[in-house]
Amino acid sequence: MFNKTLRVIDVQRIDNAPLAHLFLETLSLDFKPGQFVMLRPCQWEYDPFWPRPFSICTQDEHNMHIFLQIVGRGTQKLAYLQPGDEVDCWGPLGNGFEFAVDEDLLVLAGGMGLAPFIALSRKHPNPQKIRLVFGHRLDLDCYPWHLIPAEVEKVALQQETQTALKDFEKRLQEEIFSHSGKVFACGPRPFLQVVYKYARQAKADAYISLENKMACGIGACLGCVTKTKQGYKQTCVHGPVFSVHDLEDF
Amino acid sequence: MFNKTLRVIDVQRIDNAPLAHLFLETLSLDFKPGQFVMLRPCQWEYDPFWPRPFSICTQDEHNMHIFLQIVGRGTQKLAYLQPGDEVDCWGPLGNGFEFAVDEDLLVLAGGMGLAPFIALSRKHPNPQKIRLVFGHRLDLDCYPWHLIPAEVEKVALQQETQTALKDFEKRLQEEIFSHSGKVFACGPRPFLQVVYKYARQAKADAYISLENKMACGIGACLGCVTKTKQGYKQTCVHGPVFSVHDLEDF
Amino acid sequence: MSVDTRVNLGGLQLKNPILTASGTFGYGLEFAQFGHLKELGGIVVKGLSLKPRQGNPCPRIVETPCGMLNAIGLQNIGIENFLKYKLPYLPFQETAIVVNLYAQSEEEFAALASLLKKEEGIAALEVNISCPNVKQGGIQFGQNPVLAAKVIEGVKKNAGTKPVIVKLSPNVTDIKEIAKAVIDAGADILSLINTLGGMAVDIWTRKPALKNVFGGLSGPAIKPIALKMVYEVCSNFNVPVIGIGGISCIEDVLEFMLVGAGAVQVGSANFKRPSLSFELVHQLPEIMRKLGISGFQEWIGRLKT
Amino acid sequence: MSVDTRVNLGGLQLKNPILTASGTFGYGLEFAQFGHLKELGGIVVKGLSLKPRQGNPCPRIVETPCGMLNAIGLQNIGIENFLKYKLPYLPFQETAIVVNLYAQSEEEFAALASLLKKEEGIAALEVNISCPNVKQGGIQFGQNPVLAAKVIEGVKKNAGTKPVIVKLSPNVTDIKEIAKAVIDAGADILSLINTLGGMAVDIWTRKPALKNVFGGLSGPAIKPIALKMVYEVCSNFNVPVIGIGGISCIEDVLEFMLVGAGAVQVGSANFKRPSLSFELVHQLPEIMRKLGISGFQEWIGRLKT
Ligand SMILES: Cc1cc2nc3c(=O)[nH]c(=O)nc-3n(C[C@H](O)[C@H](O)[C@H](O)COP(=O)(O)OP(=O)(O)OC[C@H]3O[C@@H](n4cnc5c(N)ncnc54)[C@H](O)[C@@H]3O)c2cc1C
Ligand SMILES: Cc1cc2nc3c(=O)[nH]c(=O)nc-3n(C[C@H](O)[C@H](O)[C@H](O)COP(=O)(O)OP(=O)(O)OC[C@H]3O[C@@H](n4cnc5c(N)ncnc54)[C@H](O)[C@@H]3O)c2cc1C
Ligand SMILES: Cc1cc2nc3c(=O)[nH]c(=O)nc-3n(C[C@H](O)[C@H](O)[C@H](O)COP(=O)(O)O)c2cc1C
Ligand SMILES: Cc1cc2nc3c(=O)[nH]c(=O)nc-3n(C[C@H](O)[C@H](O)[C@H](O)COP(=O)(O)O)c2cc1C
Ligand code: FES
Ligand code: FES
Repeated sequence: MFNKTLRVIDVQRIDNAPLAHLFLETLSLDFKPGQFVMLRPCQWEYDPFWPRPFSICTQDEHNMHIFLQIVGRGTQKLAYLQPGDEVDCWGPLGNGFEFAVDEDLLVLAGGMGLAPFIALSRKHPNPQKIRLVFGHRLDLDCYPWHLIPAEVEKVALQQETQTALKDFEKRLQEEIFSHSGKVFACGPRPFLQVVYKYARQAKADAYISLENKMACGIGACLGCVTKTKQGYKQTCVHGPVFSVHDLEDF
Repeated sequence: MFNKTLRVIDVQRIDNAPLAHLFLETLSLDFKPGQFVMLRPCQWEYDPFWPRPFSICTQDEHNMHIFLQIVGRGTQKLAYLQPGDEVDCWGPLGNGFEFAVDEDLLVLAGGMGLAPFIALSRKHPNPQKIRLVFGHRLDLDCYPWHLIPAEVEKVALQQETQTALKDFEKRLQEEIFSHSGKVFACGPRPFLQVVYKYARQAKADAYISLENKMACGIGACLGCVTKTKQGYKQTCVHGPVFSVHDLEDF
Repeated sequence: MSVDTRVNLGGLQLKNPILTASGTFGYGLEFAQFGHLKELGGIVVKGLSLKPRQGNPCPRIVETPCGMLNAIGLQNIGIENFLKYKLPYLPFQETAIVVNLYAQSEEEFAALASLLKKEEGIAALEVNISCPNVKQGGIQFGQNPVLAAKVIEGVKKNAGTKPVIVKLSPNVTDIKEIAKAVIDAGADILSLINTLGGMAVDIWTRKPALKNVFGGLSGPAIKPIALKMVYEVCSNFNVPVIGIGGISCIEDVLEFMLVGAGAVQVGSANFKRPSLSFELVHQLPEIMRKLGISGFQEWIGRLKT
Repeated sequence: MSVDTRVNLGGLQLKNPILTASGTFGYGLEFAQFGHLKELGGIVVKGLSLKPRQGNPCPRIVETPCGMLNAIGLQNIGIENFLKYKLPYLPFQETAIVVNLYAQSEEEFAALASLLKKEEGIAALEVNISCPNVKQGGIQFGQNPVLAAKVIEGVKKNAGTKPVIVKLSPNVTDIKEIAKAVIDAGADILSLINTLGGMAVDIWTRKPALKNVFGGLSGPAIKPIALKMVYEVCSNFNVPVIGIGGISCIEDVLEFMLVGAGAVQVGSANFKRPSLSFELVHQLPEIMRKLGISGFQEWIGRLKT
């Protein structure tokens, strides 16, 4: 766990898509895929008030790479940082995805939910154990798809229409029901709700990563809780990854 | 009077001095020396809340030049704008300095108070009519002294110590008492208070430019008022330039 | 989709729900250089008293996080000067000119009302019983249901057919109590909120930032407080409400209306950007289309709880 | 110049005036990774009740201009779990651990106090009669001088020698009234302010941003309101006060003390930057030197008006 002010090394915005790659000074920290950091540019002063949580997409000796989607004020501002700007950063936070190197993984990613799985597939010693199904709205080349090792068995499916979405939902159902090992999922809430439904029906050993609003990221504010069998639990410390069987009322 | 969103063309910060030159897209507007504009970078959103008033230092077909001193949050942020950033701007505002081209002017500037006199001396058709006495704390080459036409009779006096300040105060007294035409002054409050005192004693035809806090710049909020013989008057529309004989309680 | 931006607040017809708040838009004319005044839903002018007032000593304003404090103290040119030198130049036939009234006693309030009841150029009276920056009048009325009711009864008796708007203070334990009192006293419309009591100090000079020590807090900082109070009043009483407090963008306008306001006033945000209120008017049709509404009857108070 | 950062609030000795506010610093341990807990002036832990509580449904928090709303609803592990699983790991011998108490009745408050009176690890009790986010208890006590006094009398009777801090709500017409009531009832120290009632809505979903509809506003946005209330209490009563509300930098700490607070609590700003409270402690000596003071007796309440 560290808490540092990092410099922005580079920001690459994707043309015609609300997406950006943010490269910060590296920390050479050890992290588990699915863990995240809280980021808050120093120039924000009092407004926006909160830091924002982001999965660590990749990290090497040069930089920490965050893949972000512009959805509101904060991500907009993050995507327009300049090299040299300073960002307060603390992490790695949360539990991350737990797996054994030799188990078969079905990884379901929706849009921006790809981010933690880039780390997962790159850090995995046996990437051929991973089957990745990626649903996306924008063109595939908007996403850092190429960062995923070739050994990963990967399928990308674009949904531009309501029909495509229905088809994708069916596909998710099939994938979940036909897989015997662990299932990991990350993506927008409606996507996770589909995974949640089928994974519970299939009694699959499935884990989903939640993107609740967070103020502190360290379990202190009790703002990010989700309803589990054991009551309300902070997503930032008991998650963001939860077994679908532990989650209630999702 | 215009109201526009202007792009930053360039920002030049002065090494080791809290000073910067801000160059904005030009407006080719007609303005009187001593008039000012309200500036508010779009990226400020809600915080800082108010725009900030600045004298127009110079303007040509390429850009509008603001000379600014970093004294607080707002000026700090302004001095670190990037080329291309957008700034809301309205003006020219206020009355400015009134003079006839053939009268002898004694111009007293303290520090940043030089800004409006750069416009004055450059726009004046007979700059040899101007005698400029400039008191400054930082080295002279931190200030845009070279922008003042050679014809101006100019004296720069540095004050680094309390004694130098006392001497400067005496010098101001002498200048005011020995001058027979109009006197113009702009600078920090303590400086203006000295000018005010002697100018009233000398019954000089003297005008000082006030730097009251302003929220709107257009006479609406009544926040920037100063006490005149006719009661509280908005500095932004009835000033910023006031005759010392009109001002009460300064 | 064609949209209708008109709203009707208990008889007060407005071409759109965007008014400018008292004290933040001068006498209106100051902003004529930034847009067409007649396009606004209405203009509430600076608080006016029977006689001109000088207001409080300086400094009177200070910036705070996402907002500001003011202690102007109701400096104004007096009602007669307003009627003579300002009103004739305002587009009162095309937009609602609302006069904000300040007085130190019931009698003075009543006198102001009877002075204005015949003024054709005035669409409504807004009774300011909530100014925190004056020694007498202002907030004492607004914090006391009995006094507030008396003031409003007096104004109603003398205002003829002019709609009487009562402007409430947020500096109370229960906004519903005072709302009820003034509704029972005859208020046609409520407007809220006025500023919240606040203070700022300078540690380097060890002095209050305002000469008056206390001032009123306004701006985006107070929006959540305002929204709650507007919602509480709207969901408990059947009275038209004008929402005020921190409104700075078009979404804010829609938020206040969603919780029940029939119109809004834009205040401190006019300083941030003097063309803002005009721009908000222009942005209305587009956001209505995006929200899929053709008129505000489909929106006002339609919060899903 | 050597400086002394200690302060004394009516018997409660603190090594420095910087405490962390209840609900914004967990049970303290969450922040151990960001600094040395023992360096803080004190830690006020999350509001505790007799039995564990689940709190309100989600969403519970929303960001607002320069601040936030929360409607946590006092989720907590219960007093016994705290004493068993948290307190032993806190550096209670080196810094003041203050327990923030929440209950739904006078009796429950009294029971909490008697449970804690013998706990050596506890430096003081903070009685929360100001939470706006719970159906029972909380703010009803804090908005009613009679009820508030009763609660505090009960707590005082049962708290033994532990100093009793009473945490006041800003959602009142006159903070002095409730302050007087609890001082007369025996409060040793007052802390203020708790959050201001507020609300946020989403125009796209037409729903309140908080499931609870209402929440409490905190952060820099409310600092001017807090500062005024602290000043009003300090300049009217002879009671030690802990200032709370929007404190986010070292200047803010000094501001609250200048208007009369003997200490402060840092709240929402801990989210903004989890190392902040520790950093403020480290910044104290330097700013004291800059201000030319060697101890806080030379500063507290020395506002020049
Ligand atoms: C553990 C964790 C890991 C995360 N990892 C990543 C990551 O790797 N990359 C990433 O991009 N994000 C990630 N997120 C999400 C990210 O934190 C949020 O998107 C971000 O905080 C939003 O901040 P904002 O200020 O832009 O949006 P805000 O303005 O705070 O809120 C906007 C919210 O409202 C919704 N919203 C607002 N505007 C729109 C709109 N126009 N259309 C649709 N919805 C809208 C969105 O749900 C959004 O979250 C993660 C979140 C968590 C909890
Ligand atoms: C008509 C007019 C024309 C002006 N023209 C110019 C101009 O051409 N160039 C220019 O630079 N300024 C000019 N000013 C002043 C300028 O507007 C202010 O300096 C600016 O608004 C301050 O904004 P801020 O946010 O930086 O300071 P704030 O944080 O808003 O307030 C800081 C104020 O407190 C004081 N202050 C704060 N920190 C310090 C410190 N460390 N030391 C000393 N004092 C401090 C200063 O008086 C300053 O005004 C003009 C003002 C007016 C009214
Ligand atoms: C500088 C200033 C002057 C004000 N003067 C008045 C006034 O004369 N009468 C009045 O009823 N309200 C007055 N107000 C209050 C505003 O009309 C409005 O109620 C308040 O500022 C909250 O709205 P806002 O947050 O949008 O500014 C004034 C506010 C400001 C900032
Ligand atoms: C998420 C959150 C939880 C809080 N929980 C409590 C609580 O349990 N008990 C309490 O007395 N105050 C609670 N408060 C109020 C704070 O202690 C503090 O009084 C308030 O936030 C104002 O200070 P600030 O502006 O520095 O945050 C909470 C505040 C927040 C933001
Ligand atoms: S974000 Fe604060 S508890 Fe999780
Ligand atoms: S700045 Fe608003 S009246 Fe002058």
